[in-house]
Amino acid sequence: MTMNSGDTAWVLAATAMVLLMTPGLAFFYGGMVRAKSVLNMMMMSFVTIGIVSVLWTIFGYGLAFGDSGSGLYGSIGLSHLASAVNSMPNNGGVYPIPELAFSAFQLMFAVITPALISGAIADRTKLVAWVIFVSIWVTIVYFPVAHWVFDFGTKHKDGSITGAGWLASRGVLDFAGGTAVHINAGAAALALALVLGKRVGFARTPMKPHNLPLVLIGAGLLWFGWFGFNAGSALGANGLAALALINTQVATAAALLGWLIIEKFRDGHPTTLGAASGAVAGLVAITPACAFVAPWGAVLIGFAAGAVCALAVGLKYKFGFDDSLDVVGVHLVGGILGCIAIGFLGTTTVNSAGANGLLYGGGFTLLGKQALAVVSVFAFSFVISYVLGTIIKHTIGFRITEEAEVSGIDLAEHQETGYEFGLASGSFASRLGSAREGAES
Amino acid sequence: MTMNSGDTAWVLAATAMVLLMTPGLAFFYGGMVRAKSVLNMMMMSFVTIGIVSVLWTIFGYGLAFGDSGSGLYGSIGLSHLASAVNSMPNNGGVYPIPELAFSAFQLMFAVITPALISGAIADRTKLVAWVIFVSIWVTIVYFPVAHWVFDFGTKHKDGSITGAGWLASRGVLDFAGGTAVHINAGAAALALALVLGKRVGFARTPMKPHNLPLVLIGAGLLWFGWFGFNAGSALGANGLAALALINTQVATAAALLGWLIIEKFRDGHPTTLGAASGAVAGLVAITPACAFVAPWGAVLIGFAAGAVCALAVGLKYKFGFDDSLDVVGVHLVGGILGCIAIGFLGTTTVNSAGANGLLYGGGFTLLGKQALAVVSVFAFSFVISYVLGTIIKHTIGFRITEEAEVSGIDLAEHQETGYEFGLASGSFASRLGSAREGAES
Amino acid sequence: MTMNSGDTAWVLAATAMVLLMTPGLAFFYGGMVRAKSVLNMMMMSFVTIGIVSVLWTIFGYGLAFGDSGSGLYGSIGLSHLASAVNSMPNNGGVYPIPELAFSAFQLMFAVITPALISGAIADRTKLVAWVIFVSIWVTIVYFPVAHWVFDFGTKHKDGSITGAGWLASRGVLDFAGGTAVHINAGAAALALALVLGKRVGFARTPMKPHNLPLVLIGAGLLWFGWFGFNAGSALGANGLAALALINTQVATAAALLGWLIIEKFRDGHPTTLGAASGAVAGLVAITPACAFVAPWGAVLIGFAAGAVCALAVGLKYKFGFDDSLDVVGVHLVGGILGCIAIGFLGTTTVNSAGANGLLYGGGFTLLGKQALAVVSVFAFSFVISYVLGTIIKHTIGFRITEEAEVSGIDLAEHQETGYEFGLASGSFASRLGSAREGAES
Amino acid sequence: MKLITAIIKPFRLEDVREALVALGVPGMTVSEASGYGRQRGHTEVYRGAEYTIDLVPKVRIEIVVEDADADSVIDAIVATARTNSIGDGKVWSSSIDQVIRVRTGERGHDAL
Amino acid sequence: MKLITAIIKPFRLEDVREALVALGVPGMTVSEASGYGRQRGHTEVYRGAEYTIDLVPKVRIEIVVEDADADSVIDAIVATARTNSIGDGKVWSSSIDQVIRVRTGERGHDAL
Amino acid sequence: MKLITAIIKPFRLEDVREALVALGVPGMTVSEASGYGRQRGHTEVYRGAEYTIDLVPKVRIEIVVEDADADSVIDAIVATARTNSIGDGKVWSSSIDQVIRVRTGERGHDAL
Ligand SMILES: Nc1ncnc2c1ncn2[C@@H]1O[C@H](COP(=O)(O)OP(=O)(O)O)[C@@H](O)[C@H]1O
Ligand SMILES: Nc1ncnc2c1ncn2[C@@H]1O[C@H](COP(=O)(O)OP(=O)(O)O)[C@@H](O)[C@H]1O
Ligand SMILES: Nc1ncnc2c1ncn2[C@@H]1O[C@H](COP(=O)(O)OP(=O)(O)O)[C@@H](O)[C@H]1O
Repeated sequence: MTMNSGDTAWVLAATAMVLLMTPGLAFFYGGMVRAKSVLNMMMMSFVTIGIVSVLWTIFGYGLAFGDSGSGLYGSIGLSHLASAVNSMPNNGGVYPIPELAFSAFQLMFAVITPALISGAIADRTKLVAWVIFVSIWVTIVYFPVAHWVFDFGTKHKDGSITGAGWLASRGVLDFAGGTAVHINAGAAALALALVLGKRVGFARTPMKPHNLPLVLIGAGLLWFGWFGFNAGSALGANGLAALALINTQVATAAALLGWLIIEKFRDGHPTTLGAASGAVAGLVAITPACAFVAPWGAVLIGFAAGAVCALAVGLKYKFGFDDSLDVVGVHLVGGILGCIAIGFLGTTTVNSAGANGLLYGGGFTLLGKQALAVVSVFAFSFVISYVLGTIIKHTIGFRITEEAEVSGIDLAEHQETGYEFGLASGSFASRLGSAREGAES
Repeated sequence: MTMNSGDTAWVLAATAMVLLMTPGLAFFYGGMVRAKSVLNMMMMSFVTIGIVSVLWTIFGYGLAFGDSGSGLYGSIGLSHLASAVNSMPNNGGVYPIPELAFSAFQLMFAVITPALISGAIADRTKLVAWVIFVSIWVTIVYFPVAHWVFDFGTKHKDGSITGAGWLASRGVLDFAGGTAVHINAGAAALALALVLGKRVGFARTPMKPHNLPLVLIGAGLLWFGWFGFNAGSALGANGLAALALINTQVATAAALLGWLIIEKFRDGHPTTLGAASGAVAGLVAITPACAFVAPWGAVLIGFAAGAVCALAVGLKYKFGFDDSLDVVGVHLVGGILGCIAIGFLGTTTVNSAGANGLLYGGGFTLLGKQALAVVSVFAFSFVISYVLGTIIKHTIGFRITEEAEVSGIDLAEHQETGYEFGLASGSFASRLGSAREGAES
Repeated sequence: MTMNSGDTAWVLAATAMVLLMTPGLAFFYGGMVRAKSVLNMMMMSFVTIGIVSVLWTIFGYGLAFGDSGSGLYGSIGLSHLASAVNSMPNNGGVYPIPELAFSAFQLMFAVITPALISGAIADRTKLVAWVIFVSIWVTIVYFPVAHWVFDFGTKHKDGSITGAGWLASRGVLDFAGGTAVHINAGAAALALALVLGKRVGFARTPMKPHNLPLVLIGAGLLWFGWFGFNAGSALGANGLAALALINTQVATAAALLGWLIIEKFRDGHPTTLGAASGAVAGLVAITPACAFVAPWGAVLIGFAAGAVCALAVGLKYKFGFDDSLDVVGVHLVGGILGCIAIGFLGTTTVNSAGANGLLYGGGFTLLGKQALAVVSVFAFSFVISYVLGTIIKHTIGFRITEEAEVSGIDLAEHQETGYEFGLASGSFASRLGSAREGAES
Repeated sequence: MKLITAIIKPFRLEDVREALVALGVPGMTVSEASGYGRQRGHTEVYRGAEYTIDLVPKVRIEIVVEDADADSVIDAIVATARTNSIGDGKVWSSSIDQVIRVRTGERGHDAL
Repeated sequence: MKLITAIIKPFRLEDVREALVALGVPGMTVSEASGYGRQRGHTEVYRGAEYTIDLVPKVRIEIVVEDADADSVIDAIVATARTNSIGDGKVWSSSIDQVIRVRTGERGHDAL
Repeated sequence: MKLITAIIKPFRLEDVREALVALGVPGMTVSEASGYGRQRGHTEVYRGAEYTIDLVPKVRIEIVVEDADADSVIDAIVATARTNSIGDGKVWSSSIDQVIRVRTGERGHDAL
C-alpha cells in the first residue's frame, strides 16, 4: 500500500500519546499507594518501559507480528525489526504508513500491558523479581496474545490472507485491545495477587491514597493518551478514527458518571478517586468496542462499566485477595464487559468491517466469538502468569521482607523517599566508587 | 467536501489536546485553593467532562450545530449525532474532515467552557448544585451561543449560505472562542460569584495557593492543549493553523512577561503564580484573534492582556465580590480584550477570510461587529446565569454549610482528603452494601 | 515545494509537543531541588519561554534562518518573520509545510535550549540576572549556532545551495540538535556553574530532591515531547520520522536500564531518580543520531549514554564545581556521546541522506566532521557564556545573598512558597496600588 | 517560670495569637498536632473501603511566661479559643526551671 | 496531675491508642517527631550522592492523667509500644500544675 | 531527671546535634514548629493579595538528661545554635519524674 502522510501523521502522534499513558499510569497508581511506596509503584511502570522496548527491538516485534504460519505466535528470530527498517520508507504491509510507525505504535501497547499488572502487587514486590517477571511475561504471554488478536496477516493478490492470528482470523472484534491488553493484564494481575499474598495489614489498617492530585494527573494523561490508543488503532486519519475518538470520549464520560452514581447511593458521597476510577473503567471497556458501536452504544457501555466496576472493586475484600489497586476490578471486569458488549451492540452501520451484534439482528454468532476470545485470553494469561509467578516466588522470591514492607518499600528497594518537605537532618558523602557494604544492608 | 487525511490527522490530535485542557484546568485551579478544597475544585472540572459529553451525545451537538433556521440555536432533537455517524466516513459538511471529528473537537469546547466557571465559586459549592447548574447552563447558554459564533452554516451550490449562527453570519471574527468560551464563562462566573457570596474569611484570612507546582502543571498542560484549541480551529493542517499556532505561542509568551512586569513594579517581585496567570491571560486573549492578526500584533495583544489582567484581578477586592480564582479578571477581561483587539489589529494580509481593523484602514465596521458580539454574549450569559444560579440557590441551595466550609469541602462533599503524608491513625472497614447512616451524617 | 497537509499536521502536533518539553523540564528540575527553591527553579524555565518567544518574533527567526551569506549567522533585521507570514499559505522554502509551522517548530528549540542551562545554577541565581543572561545568550549564542547546524539553505534550480550554515553545509550530521541544543546548553551550564560558584553547603549538606513524583512527571512529559523534537525534525510525516520515533523510544528505554544497572552495581540499589535521569540521558544522546542509525544502534547508543552519564554525574564532586542538577553530566556528556556515535554507527541503509560511519565502512570522514561540530559548538558556547556570565557577575551580580539562599530563594526572589499543607497563620491585605516599601525589603 | 501548653482548634490560632499579643505576651511556639478525645473523627471512603480517622487536626501552642502572668495568659487562651463545641481543646501549665535566650544567653525574665 | 510523654514507633500508634482507650483514658494528643538515638538512621542515594539520614520518624503522644493513673498508663504504653527492637522509644512523665478544658473552663479532674 | 526543650533555627539543627553527640548525649527527639516572637515573619504576594505570615519555621529539640548534665547540655545548645541574629530561639528546662525505655522497661539513668 502506498504511504499516506496524513495517516502517518496521526499514527506518529498517536504513538507518542500512547507512550505517555505509561507514565500516566505510574502517576495514577503512584498517588493511590501510601507515601512510603510511591516511588516503587512508579518504578514498576518506568522499568517496564525500559525492558519491553529493548526486547521489542531484539525479538518482540517479530514474535508478535511475524508469520510462523501457526496463528499462535509470530516469527522467532532477531531479524524482524531490522527488515522493517530496510523496507523504509514504504512498507509492503497492510497499512498506508511506514512499517516502523506501525511497529512503534504496537510497541507502546506491549509496554503498557505489563505495567498495568503492577497495580495488583503494590507495596511489596522485589524489583528484581518484577524485572524478571516482566521480561518473561511479555515474551511468552503478551507477544503471542498480541499476535492472536492484532495480527491481521498479509492480504495476497488472490484475496487470500496468510499469517493472521488465530483470533483475528476468526473474526473476533477487538479494536484496540480489550483482550490482549486489559483482560490479559487483569488475569495476570489476579494470578500475581494470589501468588504474592496480602500486604501486611490488608483490610485492617487504613491504606488510603497519599496524593489524590497525583492520581488525577495520571487519570488525565491516561485519558489523553487513550485517544491515541483507541483512535490510533484505526492506523489512519479517517472516519473510523473519528468514530473511535468520539466513542472513547463519551463512554469515558458516562463511566465517570456511572461510578459516581454508585458511590452516591452506596457510600453517600461521590469521590474524586471514584471519578478517576470511573474514567479509567470507561476507557478500558470502550477499548475493544470503540469503532464497532454507535456513540449512544458507547454511552451505554461506559455507563455500565463505571457502575459495574465500582461494585467490582469491593470483591477483593469479600474473596480476600489483595489486588491492591484493583486491576482485576477495573481492567479485567471492564475489559470483559467491553468485549462482550460488542456482541450485543456491534453494528455494521458505523463500520462495515465490523459485525452486527444481538441487538442489530446479528444473532449469537458474534457474541460467541467474543466469548471465545475472552475465555481463551483469560485462561492462557492466568495460568501462565500463575505458574511463572510461583516459580519466581520459590526461587528468587517475589516479596520483600515484612520489616521492609512496614517501614516502606521505597527505602528498602530504592534508598529513596518520595518527598522531603520538612527537616531531613543528616550528612552527605559522594559515592564515586563501587557499591559499599552499607548500601547492601 | 472530500476528506483529507492530513487535515483529519491534525483535528484528531487537536481534539485530544483540547480534552487535556480540562484536566489541566483542574490542576491549575486545584493548586490555587487551600489543601482542604483541592479535590472538590478538581472534581468540578472532571464531573463537567462527564455531564457535557453525555448531553452532547444526546442532544447537544444538534442544539449547537443543527439548523433551526433562526440563527439563535441549532436543531432540537435527538438524532443529530446519529446522523453524523451515518454520514461516515465522508461527511457532506463544510470541512474536509469526518463530521464526527468536527463534532468531537467541538465537544471539547463545550466541556471546558462550564469548567472554567468553577474557579469563581471555589471552596463553597455543593456538588449536586454544580451538577444541575452545568447541565442546564450548557443546554440553555453554551450550546446556543456556540451556534451563534461557531456555526458557519452550509454553503450551497448557488453560493448562498443557510443555517449559520447570527453572529457568524454578521461577520463577527472569533477564531477559537473569545466570545463563546471566555466571555461566556467569565460572565457566568461573575454572576455565580454574586449569587453565592463570599467565602468565610474572604479578604481577611489568608487563602494562599497550597501547591504552586500543581498550578504550573495545569498551566503547562493548558498551554499545550491550547495549540489544539486555537490552531485546531483551522479545522485543517494548513497555513492558517500554523499562523494560529505561532500567534498563540508569542502572545502567551508576551502575556507572561506583561504580567510579571506589572508585579515587579507593583509588588516588588515577579511570582510564579503571576507567570502562570499571565500565560493563561495571553492564551485567552489571543484565542479569538489568533488567525486574524500578524505575529507582532499577537505580541501586542498578549502583552496588553498580561498587564491588564494582572491589574484586573485586584478588582474583586475593591468591588467586594469573591471571584475566588479570578475567572472574571482573566477570562472575561482577557476575552473582551482579545475580541476588541481584532477590531484594531485584524488584517487580511495574513488571512483573506478575515477583515481589516482600524489600524489597517478597515474603519470602525469591524470594531462595531466585535463590540456587538462582546456585549450580546456577555449580557445573555450573565443574565441567564444569574437567574439560574438564583433559582438553584433558593431551591436546593448552592452552598455548603459554613462549618463544612471551614473544616474543608473535600471532607464534607467527598469524604476524602487530598494528601496523606503523615500519620493517619484510624481503622478500616470495607463497605460492600448500600449507603450507611454514618455516611450521610 | 507544495504544501502537504499530512506533513503539516505532524509538524504542528510536534511543535506543540516540543513546547510542552519546557514545562516538563521545569517539573523535572523543580522536583530535584529542595522545597524552598522549587518555584525559582520552575520560574527560570517559564520566563525563558516568555523571553525567547518574543525575541524570536522580533529578530530571532531571521538571525537563525535568514541568509547573511556567511554561514555563521542568518540575517540581521526585523522583517524575517513578517515576510514568512506574507508567504502564506505556501512557503517557497525547503519543506512541504507552511514556513510559519517551520518557524514555530524551531522556536520551541530556541526556547528549551537556554532553559536547560538553568539546572546548573539552581537555588542561587538572581532572576533579573537570568533574564538578562538568557536574552543575550540566545541572541549571540543560540541563534547563530542554530544557523550553523539547522539551516540547510535554499536549493536552487541549478542544484546549487545558498545560505546554509557552515556546519550543515559541511555534512555534519545532527538530526535534532545534539550540538545546537545539548552540547550548546551543556557548555554554557559548565561556564555558569564556574562563574557562579557553589551553593552554600555544597557537598556537605544533604540537598536531596524534595518531590520525586514531580521529577517523574517532568521526565514523562519530556519523553512524550521529545518524540516531537526528534521525529518532528523530519519536518514531515514519513518513514524518516517513524525511524526517528522508534529510535528515540528504544534508545531512551535502553538508557534507563543502563543507568539503573550502574546504580545497582555501584550503589546497591536502582533509584527512580536514576530511571528518570537515564531516560533523559538517552533522549539527549539519541537526539543527533535518531534518523541516521538502525534501531539496534539506537539501543547501543542509549545504553552507553545511560551508563556513561550515570558515572559522569559524580564528576562535579571530584572536580568541585556545583553543576547543581547535572546539566554537564547529562546534556554535555550525552550530547557529545550521541554526536560522536553517529561517526561509528551512521548508515545510509536507513537514511540515504545520512552517511556511513566507521562501522559501516565510511572510514574516519564522518567521525572527523562530527568531532569538528562537537568541538566548535562546545568552544564557542563555553567561551561566550563564561565571558557573558562574568560580566553580569561583576555588574549587576549573578547571585542572591547567602542569607536569602539559606532561607530559600522562592521567598527572596518571588515572595512565594511552593507548598502550604499545614498552618499558615497570618494576615491579609490586598495590594491594588504600586509597590510598597515593605515589598522591597 | 511557667510553661503553658494549649491544644486548640487550628482555625482559632490567629485569634488566640492576637489576644496574647494584646496581653503583652512577646512570643510563642506553635506546632501541628492531632487530637483524640470526645470529638469524633471523620470517615473517608476510597473505592468502597471505609476509613475511620480518629485523630482530629489540632494546633499546639507553647508559651513560657513568668509565674505571675500564667493565669491571665491561660484565661485569655481559654476565652479566645472557645467555640463552645466539643473538641475546643485543653490548656495545661507546668513549672520550668529556667529559660535562656539563645541569641544573648540571657536567662529568666530577660530571656522572654 | 501528670503529663506523660511517649515517643514511639509510628506503626505502634494505633495499638497504643486502643490500649489506652481500653484503660479508660479519655483523650490524648499526638504529633509527629523524629528521633535520634541508638537506632541508626538510613542511607539514601541520589545520583551517586549519599545522604545519611540520622533522624528516624517517631510519633509523640502526650496524655494528661491524674497522679493515681500515671503508672498504669505508662505501663500500658510501654507494653503495647514494645517490639523488642532498638528504637522502640522513651516515655517520661512530669507534674503539671493544672489543666483546663477550653470548652467549659473546667479544671483539674473535670477537665480530662 | 531534666527535660531540656530547645527551639532553634532549622539550619542550626545539624550542628547542634553534632555538638550534643560530642558531649555524649545519647539521644534526642526533634520536631517541627513555628515560632512567633521578635523575629518578624515575611510577606507573600499572590495575584496582588498580600499575606503577612507571622510564624517563622523553627525546630524543637527535646532531650532528657540527668540533673548533673543539664547545664552543660544547655550551654552546648546555646553555643552552637547561636547566630547572633534575632530569632535564634529559646531553651528551657524542667524536671521530670521518671523516664522509661520502651524496649527494655529500664527506668531512670539506665533508660537514657
Ligand atoms: N487527657 C488528655 N491528654 C492530652 N490531651 C488531651 C487529653 N484529652 C483531650 N486532649 C486533647 O484535647 C482535644 C480536645 O478534647 P475533646 O475530648 O475532643 O474535647 P473537649 O476538650 O471539648 O471535651 C483532643 O483532641 C486532644 O488533642
Ligand atoms: N535522651 C533522650 N531525650 C529525648 N528523647 C530521646 C532520648 N534518647 C532517645 N530518645 C528518643 O527515643 C527514641 C528511641 O531511642 P533509641 O536510643 O534509638 O532506642 P532505644 O530507646 O530502644 O534504646 C529516639 O529515636 C528518640 O526519639
Ligand atoms: N514566651 C515564649 N514562649 C515560648 N516560645 C517562645 C517565647 N518567645 C519566643 N519563643 C520562641 O523563640 C523563638 C525566637 O524568639 P524571638 O523573640 O523571635 O527571638 P529572640 O529569642 O532572638 O529574641 C520564637 O520564634 C518562638 O518559637
